[in-house]
Amino acid sequence: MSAPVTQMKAPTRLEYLVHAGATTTTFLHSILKGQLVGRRCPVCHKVYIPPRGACPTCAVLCTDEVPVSNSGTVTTFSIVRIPFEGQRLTPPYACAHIVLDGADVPLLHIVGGCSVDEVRVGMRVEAVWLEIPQPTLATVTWFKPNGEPDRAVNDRGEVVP
Amino acid sequence: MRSISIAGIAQLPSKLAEHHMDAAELVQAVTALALADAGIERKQIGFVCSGSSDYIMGQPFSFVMALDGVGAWPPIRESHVEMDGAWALYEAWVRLQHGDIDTALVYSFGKSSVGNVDDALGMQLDPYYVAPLGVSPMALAALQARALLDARFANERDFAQAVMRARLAGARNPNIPTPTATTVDALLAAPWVASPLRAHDAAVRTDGAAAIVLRAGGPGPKITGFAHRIEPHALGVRDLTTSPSARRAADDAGASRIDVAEIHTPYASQETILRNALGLNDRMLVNPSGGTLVAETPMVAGLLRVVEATRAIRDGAHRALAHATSGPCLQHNLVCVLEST
Amino acid sequence: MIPTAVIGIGQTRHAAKRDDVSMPGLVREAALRALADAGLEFKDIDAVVMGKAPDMFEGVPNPELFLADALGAAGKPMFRVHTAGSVGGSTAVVAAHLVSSGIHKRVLCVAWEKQSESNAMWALSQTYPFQPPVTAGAGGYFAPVIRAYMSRTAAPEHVGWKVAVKDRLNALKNPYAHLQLPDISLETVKASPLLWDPIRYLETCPSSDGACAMVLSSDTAGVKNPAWVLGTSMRTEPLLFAGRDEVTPMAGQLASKDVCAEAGITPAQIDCAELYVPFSWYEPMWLENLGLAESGWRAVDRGDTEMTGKLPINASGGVLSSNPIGASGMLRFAEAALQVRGAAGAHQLDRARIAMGHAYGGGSQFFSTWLVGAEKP
Amino acid sequence: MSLPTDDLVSPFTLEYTYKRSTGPVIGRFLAGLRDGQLLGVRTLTGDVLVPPTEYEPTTGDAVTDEFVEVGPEGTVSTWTWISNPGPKDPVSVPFAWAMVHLDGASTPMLHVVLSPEASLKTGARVRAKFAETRVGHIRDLAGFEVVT
Repeated sequence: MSAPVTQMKAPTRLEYLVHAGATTTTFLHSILKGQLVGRRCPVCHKVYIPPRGACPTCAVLCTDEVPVSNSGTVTTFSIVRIPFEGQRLTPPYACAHIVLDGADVPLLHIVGGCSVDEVRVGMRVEAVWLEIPQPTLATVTWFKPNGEPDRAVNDRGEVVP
Repeated sequence: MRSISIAGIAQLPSKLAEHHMDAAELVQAVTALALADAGIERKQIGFVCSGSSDYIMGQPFSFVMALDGVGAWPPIRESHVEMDGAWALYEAWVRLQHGDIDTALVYSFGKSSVGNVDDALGMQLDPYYVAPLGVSPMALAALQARALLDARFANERDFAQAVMRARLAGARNPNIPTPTATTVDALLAAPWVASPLRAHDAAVRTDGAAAIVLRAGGPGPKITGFAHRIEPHALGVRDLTTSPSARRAADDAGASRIDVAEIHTPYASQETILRNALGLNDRMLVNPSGGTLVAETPMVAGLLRVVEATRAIRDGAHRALAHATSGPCLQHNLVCVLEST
Repeated sequence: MIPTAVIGIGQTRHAAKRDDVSMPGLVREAALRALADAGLEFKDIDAVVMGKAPDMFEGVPNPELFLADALGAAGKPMFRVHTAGSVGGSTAVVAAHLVSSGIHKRVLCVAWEKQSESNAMWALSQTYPFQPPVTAGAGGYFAPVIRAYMSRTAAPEHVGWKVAVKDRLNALKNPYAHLQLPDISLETVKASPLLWDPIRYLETCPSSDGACAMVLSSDTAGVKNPAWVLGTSMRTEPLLFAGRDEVTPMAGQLASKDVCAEAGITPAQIDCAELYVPFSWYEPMWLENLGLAESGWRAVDRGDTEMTGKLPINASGGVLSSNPIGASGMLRFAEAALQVRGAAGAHQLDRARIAMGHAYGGGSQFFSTWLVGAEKP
Repeated sequence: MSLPTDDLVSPFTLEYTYKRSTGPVIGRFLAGLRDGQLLGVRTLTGDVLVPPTEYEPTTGDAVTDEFVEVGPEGTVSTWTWISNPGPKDPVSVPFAWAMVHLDGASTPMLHVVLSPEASLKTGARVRAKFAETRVGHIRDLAGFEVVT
């Protein structure tokens, strides 16, 4: 008998056309203007960035726009040292939870502009923008240390005021 | 079995494209409407279950972000099916049989405007022998339609008449895109796309969301029977002219003495098969909403049939049947029977 | 509620690539073993429930449709659950409810993943337009949370290494386990590369092909050692919200409280548990989260969670030794049932009268749990 | 709140080549196609399933390990004409999809028929046509042609 068949290739390709939706479009338009604008929940008053269509704990629409600062505090982080399929950066790099001043939830982003060994909880960082902003959160290429003294972070990942 | 009632219903208007609202916003809006209809607060809900599809939305874990619209805090008892919301309703109904929880919120959402629904559904097919051929769900429905013609169970005029009925009824439905007025002869004059089916024999695909609140006891239409059955996926072993799974589901759900039926027909030709299998006749009102031929939101269409059946009972019907289907050529069928209280 | 028991359990051999079987072949391997264990055939089954993680792993949407035939589901109710990584557990819970509600007498549940058909990291790192780019990978999501646990509890770093060693040594007693690492030691774990600081390579789960199946029934006539379902829970909280405690999510705490309340026991009465631990640090974290230990890391450090300890965790080798994602949760539930049935073979524990099965998914936000016991409730 | 007049829009392509392990039965059938042979598998009740599966689809019961050569001719049991093939269709000229009951098989199988529309009818006799390049794939069978 001839050689057995044990495997077959199944190429798939699906095309989508994705609309950002009103909430995200407003947010990305503000990025084009060099501003980070979150949204406040009218019930719990927490400020979300990127803005969410609905407050995840209160299930009401977040309608109030609130500009937040370019600076924030690292509340926890990880150093990515492994390459993987679909990755955009070359390891090692620091992936951090950053709570921007004026916001209540951490933004997951990269800390750059310093050695990965310098990244620490409580570190103060600021957004580094592309020269020509694009309508995407990647317009903030990463966050770099801003030289301010560290801030205290409680064990729930909240910046102590 | 514990007696479960439909305490609240809601849908967002089915649109050809809903670009402004994301999944979480759709869910927030439709669940708020259903809760208001039921007069129940979010925090009083005992169990939440939803239905959606990553391949329809083009996004893995699409149901996770949609959860923002539910307010899952403090943590909720919750589940999700990667199926039409009608099956989420079934899971919630099963959950309420336990007696420790009295209310459930069920929702589903879908957007056909994001991608190509037929391409996504084509990937559901047997991944070794059928999907690699590139056959579309409509071509499979056409094979089924031809089998109906050959068996003289229906003719092409029957298909056109199903479309006409759907459009006439749909013209009175404020929640769907207004169907184009036409005549049976005009429909029959259109060219075949996959003979003997024409473009208009396929459902009009829409974006939307639906939600239902269930409550143990209490007022509102009562679920008197709920069942579903699947058939073999392999088309070669099936008699495509009948739907034994729909018939079995209807039998299990006790579908008799029905006044109104809302049935899920992805293709006009399948109405004949489902009418036979579900025991529907001309004395009954079938698809007063216009049905799925005039507006079919993927993953929502089945749950919306239960919403429409509930409306029919609120409008005076005594017993109503809601039907959902999934898979090629009506592979999987669900029947929910409601009764006025 | 009708008393419901696990009367049949089956699983596949788990491996990085099960290139000897098709997807139908994989699910049948588990299902036929579960049926044989129960002394039943497909014709005896009333309904089938299937669970798996995202369909994009295999590129077949709604796979319950094409797999119905392979699982003898034709003519029956067939159901598909998807609750992210907790899905294997949720699938078992839904199956248990179909029996305990009186709707069906015998239900077959099956959970599976054939990750080698694609690449999980690819499927998970698809960046949808307008969403923040995924930059960290799966471990990158959990590593900051682990760091937060370590700093909150001042846990020494060798605790993670200990879990990694324990689970791999346990796996040597489990013939179905994917990883078989006889030479593992604290030194080899410590020497393995940091992937997502502080997670080291040998502290992470593998990527596996595999399936698990169970038969649940209210009819235990002639069954020698059913594992009775004492309580079930599925709890969910949002992915990201202000003030969320990701180290010990409240949904996880409630998932434990729910099952203990339903079973009428306290966590101290649990003899052993199979917890969903894809990164070694999640063992001490879940011990605390579920109320199974005051200090998770001290319990690990004392050896409490070893097979000879006072609360053995993951005697099967756990997710750290086999991880067919969609099946991983059901494997936890099934291994808990094997223990109380006294049917776990070489990894059987001495006293296992009440066992917990646990699974979680998403960003530590979806939880499913059950308690199974040797005594009829 | 400022509402933008137009939402941002972006294309998104979900593309991947899956590698499917075939297992013993599908693999055997695909190897047969590559070698220009159509195979079915015999069930415990004596039927011949084409294309073969590891199980009997209506019951889930295992099948025997007996493979049976079927065809190469068969009968169309139902069909549809595709007058305007799209990008996902296997051929770019008008063609038919059909369920073809191969001689010797108990069940019909789905494939394309590459003959003029006028020659197609339920009950038409067709003959398998194999692709010139064959790799062990369902499309190694190019389709069927009506036998006149």
